[in-house]
Amino acid sequence: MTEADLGVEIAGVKLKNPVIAASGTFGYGEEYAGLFDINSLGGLVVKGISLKPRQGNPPPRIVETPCGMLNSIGLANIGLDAFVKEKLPYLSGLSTAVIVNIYGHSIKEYAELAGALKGLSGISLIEVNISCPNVECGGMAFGTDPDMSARVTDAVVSRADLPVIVKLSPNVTDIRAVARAVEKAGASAVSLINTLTGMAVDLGRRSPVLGNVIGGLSGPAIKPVALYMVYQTAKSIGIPVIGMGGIVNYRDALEFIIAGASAVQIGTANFINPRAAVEVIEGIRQYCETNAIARISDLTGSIRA
Amino acid sequence: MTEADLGVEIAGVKLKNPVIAASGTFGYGEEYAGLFDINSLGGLVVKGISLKPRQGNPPPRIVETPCGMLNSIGLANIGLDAFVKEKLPYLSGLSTAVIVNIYGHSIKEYAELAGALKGLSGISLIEVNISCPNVECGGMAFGTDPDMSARVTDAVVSRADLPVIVKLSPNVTDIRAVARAVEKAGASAVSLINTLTGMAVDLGRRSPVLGNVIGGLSGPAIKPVALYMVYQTAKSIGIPVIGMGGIVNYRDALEFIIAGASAVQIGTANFINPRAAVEVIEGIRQYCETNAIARISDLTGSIRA
Amino acid sequence: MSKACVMDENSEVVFQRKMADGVFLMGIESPGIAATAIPGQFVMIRVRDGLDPLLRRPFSICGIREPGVVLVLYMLVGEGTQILSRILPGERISVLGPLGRGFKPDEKDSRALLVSGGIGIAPLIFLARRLRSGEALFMAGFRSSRQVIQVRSACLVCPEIYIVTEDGSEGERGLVTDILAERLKGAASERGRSSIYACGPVPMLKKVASLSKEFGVPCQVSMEAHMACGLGACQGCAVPGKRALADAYLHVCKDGPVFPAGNIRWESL
Amino acid sequence: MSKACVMDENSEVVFQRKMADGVFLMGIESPGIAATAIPGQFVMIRVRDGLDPLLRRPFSICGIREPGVVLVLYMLVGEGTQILSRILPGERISVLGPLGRGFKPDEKDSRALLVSGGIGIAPLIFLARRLRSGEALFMAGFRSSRQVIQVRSACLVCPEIYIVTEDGSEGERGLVTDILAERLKGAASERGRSSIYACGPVPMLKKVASLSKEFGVPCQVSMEAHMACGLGACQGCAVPGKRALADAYLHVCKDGPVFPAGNIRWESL
Ligand SMILES: Cc1cc2nc3c(=O)[nH]c(=O)nc-3n(C[C@H](O)[C@H](O)[C@H](O)COP(=O)(O)OP(=O)(O)OC[C@H]3O[C@@H](n4cnc5c(N)ncnc54)[C@H](O)[C@@H]3O)c2cc1C
Ligand SMILES: Cc1cc2nc3c(=O)[nH]c(=O)nc-3n(C[C@H](O)[C@H](O)[C@H](O)COP(=O)(O)OP(=O)(O)OC[C@H]3O[C@@H](n4cnc5c(N)ncnc54)[C@H](O)[C@@H]3O)c2cc1C
Ligand SMILES: Cc1cc2nc3c(=O)[nH]c(=O)nc-3n(C[C@H](O)[C@H](O)[C@H](O)COP(=O)(O)O)c2cc1C
Ligand SMILES: Cc1cc2nc3c(=O)[nH]c(=O)nc-3n(C[C@H](O)[C@H](O)[C@H](O)COP(=O)(O)O)c2cc1C
Ligand code: FES
Ligand code: FES
Repeated sequence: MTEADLGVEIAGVKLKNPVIAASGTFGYGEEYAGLFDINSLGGLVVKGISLKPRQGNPPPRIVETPCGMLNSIGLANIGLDAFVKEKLPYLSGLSTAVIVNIYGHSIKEYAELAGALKGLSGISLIEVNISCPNVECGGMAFGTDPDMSARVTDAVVSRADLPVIVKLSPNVTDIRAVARAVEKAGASAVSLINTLTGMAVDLGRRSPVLGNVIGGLSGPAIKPVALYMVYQTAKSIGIPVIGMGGIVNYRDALEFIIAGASAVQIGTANFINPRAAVEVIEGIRQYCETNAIARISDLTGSIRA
Repeated sequence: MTEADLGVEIAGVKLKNPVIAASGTFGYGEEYAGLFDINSLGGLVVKGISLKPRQGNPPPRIVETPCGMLNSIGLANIGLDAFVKEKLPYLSGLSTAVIVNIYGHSIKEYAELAGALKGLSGISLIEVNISCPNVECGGMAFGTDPDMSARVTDAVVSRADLPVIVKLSPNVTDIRAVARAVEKAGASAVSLINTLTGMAVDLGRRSPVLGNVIGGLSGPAIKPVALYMVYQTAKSIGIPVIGMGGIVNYRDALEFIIAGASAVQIGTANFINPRAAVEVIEGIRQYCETNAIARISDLTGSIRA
Repeated sequence: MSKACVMDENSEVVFQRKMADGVFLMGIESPGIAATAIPGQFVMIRVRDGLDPLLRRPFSICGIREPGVVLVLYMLVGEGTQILSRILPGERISVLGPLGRGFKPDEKDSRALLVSGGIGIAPLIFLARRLRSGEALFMAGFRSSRQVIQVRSACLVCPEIYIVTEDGSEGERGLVTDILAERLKGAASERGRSSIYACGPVPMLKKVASLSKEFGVPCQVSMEAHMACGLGACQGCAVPGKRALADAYLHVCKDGPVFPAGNIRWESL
Repeated sequence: MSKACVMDENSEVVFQRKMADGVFLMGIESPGIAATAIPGQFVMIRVRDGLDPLLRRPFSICGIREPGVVLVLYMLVGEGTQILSRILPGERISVLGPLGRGFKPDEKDSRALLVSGGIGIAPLIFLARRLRSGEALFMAGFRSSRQVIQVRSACLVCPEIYIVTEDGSEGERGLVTDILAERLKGAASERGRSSIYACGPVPMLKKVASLSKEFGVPCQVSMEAHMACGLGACQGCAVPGKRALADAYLHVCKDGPVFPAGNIRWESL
């Protein structure tokens, strides 16, 4: 029996398998380097990068919730220049697809970021975060409006020399409308879902737990919502969908693929089990072999509904 | 020390305490009668009633998810006539507030339901469900659009002889817009959140688990989202907010109250622990006494943020 | 409709015993439930405190051991039953019951035909012990010898017990429905005074129901469905049923779990 | 920046021992972590399989017992530590570590002043055992006698141990920072060659930091923050810090948990 082909192609970029570490949960890659062979991943998305360094929101920034967690990091990051100088050299030495997640306060900033990444080697794809609930302006404000989403996409696509993934917010009435808008504006793929907006209250102090009051909910708790949005979106657009939200094991990952995802991202699970992503890859490989699935891409959208 | 006053007033209706059993999780009340004294509740909301009996969606209708569950009951109910004949006699004998949850396929049906409840004794409030994700037309289609929500509210309010609570959907970009619209249209209170739309995939059969493909997510998993929406909504409108979503114990309930809820509903928790609601009441009473809170209503919206 | 009293008992697990591959018998001290339960009724067990797994698990009552111990025979399926199997005697779990409508054995039966597939044997063991009159014939099907649950000691009232395995590794080889069919064909004289009581996987129950129709033998089946409340409040446990009302679904927890086979729309399952 | 190797070990719990009211000492067989851990470093423990509670819990390493056993001294706080306390010897848990930057004892210290509040004693016990040179003075504060963790046997290297309780029910009465202040005031001669190593609640650390400034004694503090990754990847564990960079937050898991007291913006805490 021949080995299953786990390779997938997203926007012309070949990934050795459909499992990608999600932005904000995998640092700049090197944090996990000691724990497993990062090159075994299909890809990794770095923490969202902005033009200038950002210190992020006041602590506390993390609170556990039932089967999930809220974060209000606020896109703390080292900024574009430091990223290129300090992190990219390590990343460009990897043999896995490096995806740079970008975040701007304005359409202009998004475009500038895309422009600044031009010509740099070691980057495979750009992921545009228009869906972060943790920042005042920009972020989710763009992602909840199809028109604005399209304008951001257009600005990035026209400046970038790499294919562009747009990362969608689940905090909308109809995610398909946003997905269609960014597809039309030139996105090569969409990724979803970013976190659901949520909050925790400290009963003792009668105040919000998070320094920023609100935060983004991630982890297994949101999996049913994420699966539904992936399913719905995949049926509505022609570009690939990268699915995420609460994936902790290979079974979860396969559910997203069957529902319509071409690839998946692993976020919060990295915190619980730093080897989550490699175990997902191994599990998918075994599933394909047991079930005589020649190519993982054959499973994408194979749901009978 | 005097006992804390747990009484709250919603739209002129006095509840002996702020804890209400949520629609669809408490049948028509009598199902739980053997397990505790239902009259100790602040109120109970009956399963959503439609003009005609509804058989509901094909099974399976229930699937467990991490810290939550999906249901696709599809508003199965005995219909208005049978409700009035078979269930209301029992309900009108109770000394707790009975809230009738109604659901229509059209604005006309909503209005008719409100009209049909006119003059019946034993009902304290009407709760209008414009947010069920489990029915084809109507339901959530109304609840995700502020205009439509306002029109349904207006139609019900003008026919009803009882104060009207409108139950809001969380599956929207901005729940405040819907809340404001229904307030303006005459709602006396809003209740939130109904379930989040979600889905589960059966990996073995590569098909949706639920007969109806999609379902509504409830239980502790959604608590952070619900708390946030209650917090946000309470700050935006002048009418009372009834909070729910994942409450399992008195601490959860108090978090909602502190975030802005005047009362709370207990849904999924009834399944895990049929005495959940009474335990919440007892816990609130003790908390108030320990913390020298004279009236529970003083806690509503007391969050420092 | 008199309402039997349902109790939520915080019950001590008094023993756990392995009965077959991945099958355990658990004794739970629930005197309130033990006092009124009848065969075919079930309990909803909260396998642990905490929020995950969230829902209670339904299990048929497999018997009552005096004084006040409810027996549950369960098979490892997923996380809930795994957790259950790791509970040590002395620990407590929350048990809600007795729930649903049980078997209604016909007092006039000369012969009760008890037909089970796999873990479906659980409620029939209880039924076998409670049968008052007539004789019982117990046909229990399993995949293979390692799954066989020994019922001889449990079923003193059954003079005849057939163990059937699909691979023939113990008892007769084949499907339990084959044995039932043979029996019904062979003993035409008995038919009029027999009833079938069955529990097992849906394909098996379908076959049993069609045999009962073919031979005109009354049949009661115990059904399963995913449940949230177990109390008739959530409408989650629907199965396609026949009813005078517009409602084309029956609810396993309230209308069942035991139904006359003729009340189920088998073609929709 | 050489990167020490972090390991995720599926480790056997070898013992659990009650040390005070609601405080337990747990021994975990984690040879990889034991081999390289230094005082002040911590581990992230997954208290059970399953999805709830979801996140790992951070605990300071309280010591190493040869061969290969990591000691964790923990206090019952919420669900996670409750679950931890019910783990029986022989069971396994996942332990990630050693993490973070530990204490950097100054080789030239003539005297190390170890100051702890409550469960903050954990990393200082490890430090006390590993101090190479000079003398150590251990000041451990607790609320009341029932919380006192006996360190005498653990800290052979400390000729002087002060137990301080807020209600005076054991040792001296008062706050541990009062004793530290007295000490610093009294022994002016020592100051130049002493360092403070502190761990405990924020108000205590604030006071310690201000005393260290007042008396010009170098001070290292071990801080806490809610954590998700423990690896520097999520940026969740921010504390207000002083830095050359625009980033005005330090991260406890990567930049700490041990910081020079002067690097923390105490006024923002
Ligand atoms: C009336 C009734 C009586 C039953 N009696 C027995 C019995 O005596 N012995 C026994 O071993 N099993 C019995 N079952 C099946 C038993 O409820 C399931 O095997 C059990 O819930 C599986 O839980 P899990 O967490 O191990 O599996 P998982 O598959 O992880 O459970 C996930 C969810 O699906 C539900 N579920 C899974 N399988 C079933 C099923 N077959 N029926 C209903 N819900 C299911 C669970 O309750 C849970 O909500 C009965 C079911 C019903 C409805
Ligand atoms: C670097 C470091 C070292 C620590 N060393 C020790 C130690 O040696 N002994 C000890 O008893 N405790 C120590 N703690 C505190 C310990 O992590 C918490 O008491 C524990 O996480 C509480 O978990 P819980 O589930 O019982 O409580 P819950 O309050 O139910 O936990 C809810 C969430 O809050 C987090 N949390 C709660 N309290 C704290 C806290 N004080 N610090 C960080 N996160 C918290 C939990 O990790 C969890 O994510 C340390 C914390 C840090 C950051
Ligand atoms: C701590 C944390 C930080 C995150 N930071 C980012 C970010 O910088 N950019 C981004 O697009 N998404 C970010 N996300 C969202 C995740 O990439 C992912 O979309 C989300 O967590 C859902 O997946 P999960 O449930 O597997 O975690 C972050 C999530 C977490 C938990
Ligand atoms: C099985 C089930 C059936 C429900 N049916 C209704 C309904 O008929 N009408 C309605 O307004 N809400 C219905 N709901 C929503 C609940 O009333 C509640 O809004 C939701 O479950 C969130 O609260 P919870 O997390 O406490 O369950 C139903 C929920 C469940 C779980
Ligand atoms: S399980 Fe709720 S109605 Fe049957
Ligand atoms: S806990 Fe993730 S960066 Fe510190």
